[in-house]
Amino acid sequence: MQELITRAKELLADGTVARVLGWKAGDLEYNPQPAFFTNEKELEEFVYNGFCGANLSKYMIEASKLEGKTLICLKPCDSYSFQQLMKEHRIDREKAYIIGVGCKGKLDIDRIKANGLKGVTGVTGAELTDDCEELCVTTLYGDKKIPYADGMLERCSVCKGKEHMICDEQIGESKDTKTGERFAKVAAVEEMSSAEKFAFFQKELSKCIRCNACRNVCPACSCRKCVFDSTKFDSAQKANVDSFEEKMFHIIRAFHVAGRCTDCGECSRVCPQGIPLHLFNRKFIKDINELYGEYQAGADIEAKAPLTSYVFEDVEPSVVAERSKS
Amino acid sequence: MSINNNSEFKPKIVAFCCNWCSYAGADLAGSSRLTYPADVKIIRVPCSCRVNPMFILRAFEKGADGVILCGCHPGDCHYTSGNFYARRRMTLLFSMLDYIGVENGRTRVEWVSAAEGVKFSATMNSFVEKIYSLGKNVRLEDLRCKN
Amino acid sequence: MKSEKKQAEKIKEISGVNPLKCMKCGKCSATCPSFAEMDIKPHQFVSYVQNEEIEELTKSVSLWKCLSCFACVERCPRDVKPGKIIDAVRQLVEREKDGDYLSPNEIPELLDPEIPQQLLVSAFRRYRR
Amino acid sequence: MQRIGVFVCHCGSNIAATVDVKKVVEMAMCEPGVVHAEDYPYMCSEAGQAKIQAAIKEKNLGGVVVCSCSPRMHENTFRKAAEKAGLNPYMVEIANIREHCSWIHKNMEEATEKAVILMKAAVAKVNLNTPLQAGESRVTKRALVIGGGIAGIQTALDIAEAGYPVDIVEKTPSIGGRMSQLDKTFPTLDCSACILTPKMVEANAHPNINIYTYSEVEKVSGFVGDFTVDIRKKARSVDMSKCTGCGVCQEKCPNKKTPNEFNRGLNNRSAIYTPFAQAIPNVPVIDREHCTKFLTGKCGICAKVCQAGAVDYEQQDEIITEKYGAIVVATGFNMINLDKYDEYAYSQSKDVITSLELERIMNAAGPTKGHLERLSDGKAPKEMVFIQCVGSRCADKRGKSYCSKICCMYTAKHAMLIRDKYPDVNVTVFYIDVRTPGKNFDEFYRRAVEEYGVNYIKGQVGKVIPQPDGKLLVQGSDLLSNKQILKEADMVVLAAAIEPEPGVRNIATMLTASIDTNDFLTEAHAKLRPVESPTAGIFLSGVCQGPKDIPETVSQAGAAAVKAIGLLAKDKLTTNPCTAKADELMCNGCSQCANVCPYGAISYETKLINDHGVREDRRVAVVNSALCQGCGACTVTCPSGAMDLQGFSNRQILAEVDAICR
Repeated sequence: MQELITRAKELLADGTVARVLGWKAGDLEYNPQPAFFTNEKELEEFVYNGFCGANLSKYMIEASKLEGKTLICLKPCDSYSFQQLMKEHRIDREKAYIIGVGCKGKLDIDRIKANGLKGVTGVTGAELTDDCEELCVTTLYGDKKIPYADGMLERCSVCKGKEHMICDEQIGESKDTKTGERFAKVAAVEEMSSAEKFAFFQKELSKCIRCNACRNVCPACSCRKCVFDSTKFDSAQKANVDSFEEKMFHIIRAFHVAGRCTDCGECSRVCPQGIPLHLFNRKFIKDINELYGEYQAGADIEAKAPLTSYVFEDVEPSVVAERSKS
Repeated sequence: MSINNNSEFKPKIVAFCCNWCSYAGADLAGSSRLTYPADVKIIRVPCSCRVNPMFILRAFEKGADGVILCGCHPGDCHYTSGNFYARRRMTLLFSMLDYIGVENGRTRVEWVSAAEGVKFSATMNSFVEKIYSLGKNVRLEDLRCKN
Repeated sequence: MKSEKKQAEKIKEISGVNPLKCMKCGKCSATCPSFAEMDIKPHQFVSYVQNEEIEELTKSVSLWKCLSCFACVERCPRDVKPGKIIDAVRQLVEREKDGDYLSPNEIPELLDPEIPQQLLVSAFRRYRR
Repeated sequence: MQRIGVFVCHCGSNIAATVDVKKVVEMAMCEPGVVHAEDYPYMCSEAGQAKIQAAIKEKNLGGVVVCSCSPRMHENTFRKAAEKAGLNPYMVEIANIREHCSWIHKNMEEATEKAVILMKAAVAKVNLNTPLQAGESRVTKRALVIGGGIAGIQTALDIAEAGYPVDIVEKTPSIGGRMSQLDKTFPTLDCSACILTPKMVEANAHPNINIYTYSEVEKVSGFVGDFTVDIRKKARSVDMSKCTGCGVCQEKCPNKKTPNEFNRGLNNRSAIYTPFAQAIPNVPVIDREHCTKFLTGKCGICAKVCQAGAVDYEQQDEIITEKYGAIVVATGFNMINLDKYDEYAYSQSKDVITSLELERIMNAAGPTKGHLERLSDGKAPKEMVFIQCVGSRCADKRGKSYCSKICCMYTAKHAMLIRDKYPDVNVTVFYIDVRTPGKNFDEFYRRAVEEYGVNYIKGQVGKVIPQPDGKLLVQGSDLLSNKQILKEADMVVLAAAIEPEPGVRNIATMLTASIDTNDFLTEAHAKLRPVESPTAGIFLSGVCQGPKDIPETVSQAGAAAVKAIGLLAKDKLTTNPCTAKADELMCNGCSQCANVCPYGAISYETKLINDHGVREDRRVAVVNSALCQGCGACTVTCPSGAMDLQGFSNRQILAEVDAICR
């Protein structure tokens, strides 16, 4: 972390960048938040540790409009989102100085607590300089050690790899933390009967309070004005008039980001109700991979997106019924 | 109270038809007097690619029991490529609807040319039959009424 | 007369043939190896069923002259399948003979040189699946 | 909310017999916004239109809904009527209660209920309509004719005579098409070449006609009035400007083993060749697949003997890009492949031939120099059998469901010509029906029977069995005498079904012109617009639209030319105002819409946008309304809904959905 701060100070001092986009401590130790830093003094608040899951790419949209360059810290998985936004002309590459920061997996306080821990007051072992093999959790009832992997975000267990897709320089080591199969849960839902699927999603989605956190954090959901806030589809409302609408909201949100979603997992990370929203996005990614060929949004800026291209031999929509029969 | 419970199921079916092929195919079915149930109501769109998933979900939200999209055969699109995009979009959307537990028989895409009045009528007959066999769109209706 | 109508329906049902599809080209008769021995020719069978004149058909010797070679079925340009009609009439006649019905497994034991060969052939065709 | 008028048409009894029109009127009055509703027996009539116009003026209507036939029939009629009354024509919507309702439903209650719902949907839509202004686009005053047979030649000549430049693209090395392969033509027995060649020469010499032979259309973009076409001029390997057409190269070419396509493969030709003597242009082509020089690198004799120095082995394919206002398709036909009809022994015996092969045999320039002889042993036949409807009128997958139309007449012609030239040859025709509608056609067929003694037998042939002695045993039936017939023949001629030239599928795709299940191009209206494709600016000439004989083809070719001339005569076309439009305030500038636009109509500009007081430079999509054709692909790709389609806006379609599901 110190190396990162030192480098940021250097770049600010020599005028390469006008500001730094990073993280600072939040209200709780394990809840750092994205922040802009414009001088050395502000940078004292800069943090980067295992809890810095937030993907900063989306902030670059606003930063692109500001005078001068912005130093942006991107983890390997964030760099996909950054490239995808570049592809969509939403951010200006020239306005960014990218430091690819190391990542050994990011933590989720709820996952840590799920190890049977109550009254958590602090967590150590999550600094970038650490091996990130083991966490020491201090609680009101004493300290406890748990494997690092047991406290990781779901998305880190299906890590896309330790390579940055784009950066100007790299600071810190990264680690591929993949332990699970990315589409395992999607496949499990697909295996369910129609009624079971319905029950599963009804249960999950009934928790939705339409706080829009998923939409606000999503780098792909970056429309100036969301359709759900506009009069174009008579769909502007905050609270759901009827419970069909939350289904509609999440399906349409997933559809709008289909082929553009990099599977960064921010939606699930920020959902206050713990809805596994990534299951929608991943379903589309899985279908796209199976039906139209492997595609990773943000990996290749030149690649044709699956929903804005086609081949004559594409499968017919009836494939849906055929697959669910088999 | 329960008198209406025995009333016959009258499905609401929305058919989006592209102006150049399927709408003309439906016209041909009409001028050839090829019948299909009156439950089907057609909405004219310029091309199958004009159909936004929002329209389909909105139909279900408002109580439709089935939604069918008809366009030109792949390769014959009046706008060259519209139906290719529609094909990918609808495949993904239908897959998603199936994934969240909406019976996949309630959505369908068929390619009907301007010369295929017979196919149009046959398609509508078979789709309506399917909707009758699935019955009322209870899953979505349950949600609608819950408030 | 009414029963003939019923019989015609039955023949259509058994054979799966729609006689209205016939365009009266006569290719069935042209192709028939037993043509000479038949009193009612294959193409006429279609017309008889269409006109519901089943009585004459049931008495026709053609029923027992048809080899069930199905050349007519194979070559019919309109997919009418006259051979299947003949087969259906034959079944109709057999069924009305107060028939005991046989399962295919019983046939080998009951084989008798007196049984018309055509009947066996058509029975085998029907039961082969 | 608009002030809306609803007009319900009885269409005589077409609608009124199944739909309670009074009930529709009554229900219309209950709809929000509807201030006027009435019914009338024929809304499309002068009087009906006058009623609409009167109501627009008297009730100050802002929107009109006509419940009538398909908008494809009368949308324009009613729009024009409304315009005359001072209403923007795009404030008119049609509820299709005839084709989509009264004609398909029998139960009055059910049909009325549906008609009311369709009316409600149209009212809901028109409530959200906005006045639109049609734009204008330029017309390129040049026509393209695809196919250089009699249909293409005639169309090109007619367009050229009207003063417009025309290009003909022909796939083979010469224009002339199928007609050039025919010997004589019915019903007057003119020599085909004698009447075709002058037309070919005229087309070649016409200052307004430019002919691309040995060329194919490769790419088509644009739209009515402004098509851009890429034409691939295949390498001829002979310089057209130098060749004198002396023919020495063909004589000297040592490789003469290539099947001669013009003679249906009945004899061979050289690798450098002109298809036939009267070919236009009279410039040979090197068939690179069969030329020794191209296959092995050794030879080069043609270049050595060519005194003009025209042979050029290095010649490359050339792509010519040209703009056209109208395109006429005249791609013609071919005979079906007879492999699946093995009962007629076509592949087993050289003496079982198709009618087109007989044309070549009868022709003086053909493989037998015009002598009727068996191809197996060169002997003169004594017994000839003609079999009709081979592959035509077939319900099974082997053949075609349609009647090929020309076979009855050409078979009568063949029979007559043979009996005339070789009175000792017996001719038997096995037929299912003899179809001879046409001027002097039945008389022609009767002459074949009565004057020339051709033996017509009603009954299809079941089988042709080649005999060891070379004879052909024909097994047929005579349905009238109820006999099976076994006939020994020396030659059997099959009237094989005709089918559209296989390349037409590809061309139709490029032109976005629709084709039917048999690959014939679909006309815009089966009765009233038979030479136009539903795709604007595309016209149909000849057999590509359906089976036709020569007189019909020529008259349709003229009709297609007139339609094309009618288009080319206009300086400007009014364009469809239902184009896409981006809301600058909402546009993300993400480029997704441009990626799906088939017309390249969307570009991006950086504009100073005032978004509720925030002024900033933004990259926003801009639609070129002259290029946009209004498909709406962009509207669905746009995640924010910034892109919308005028006339079919998101809110309009949702309003229809809501009305239907209400």
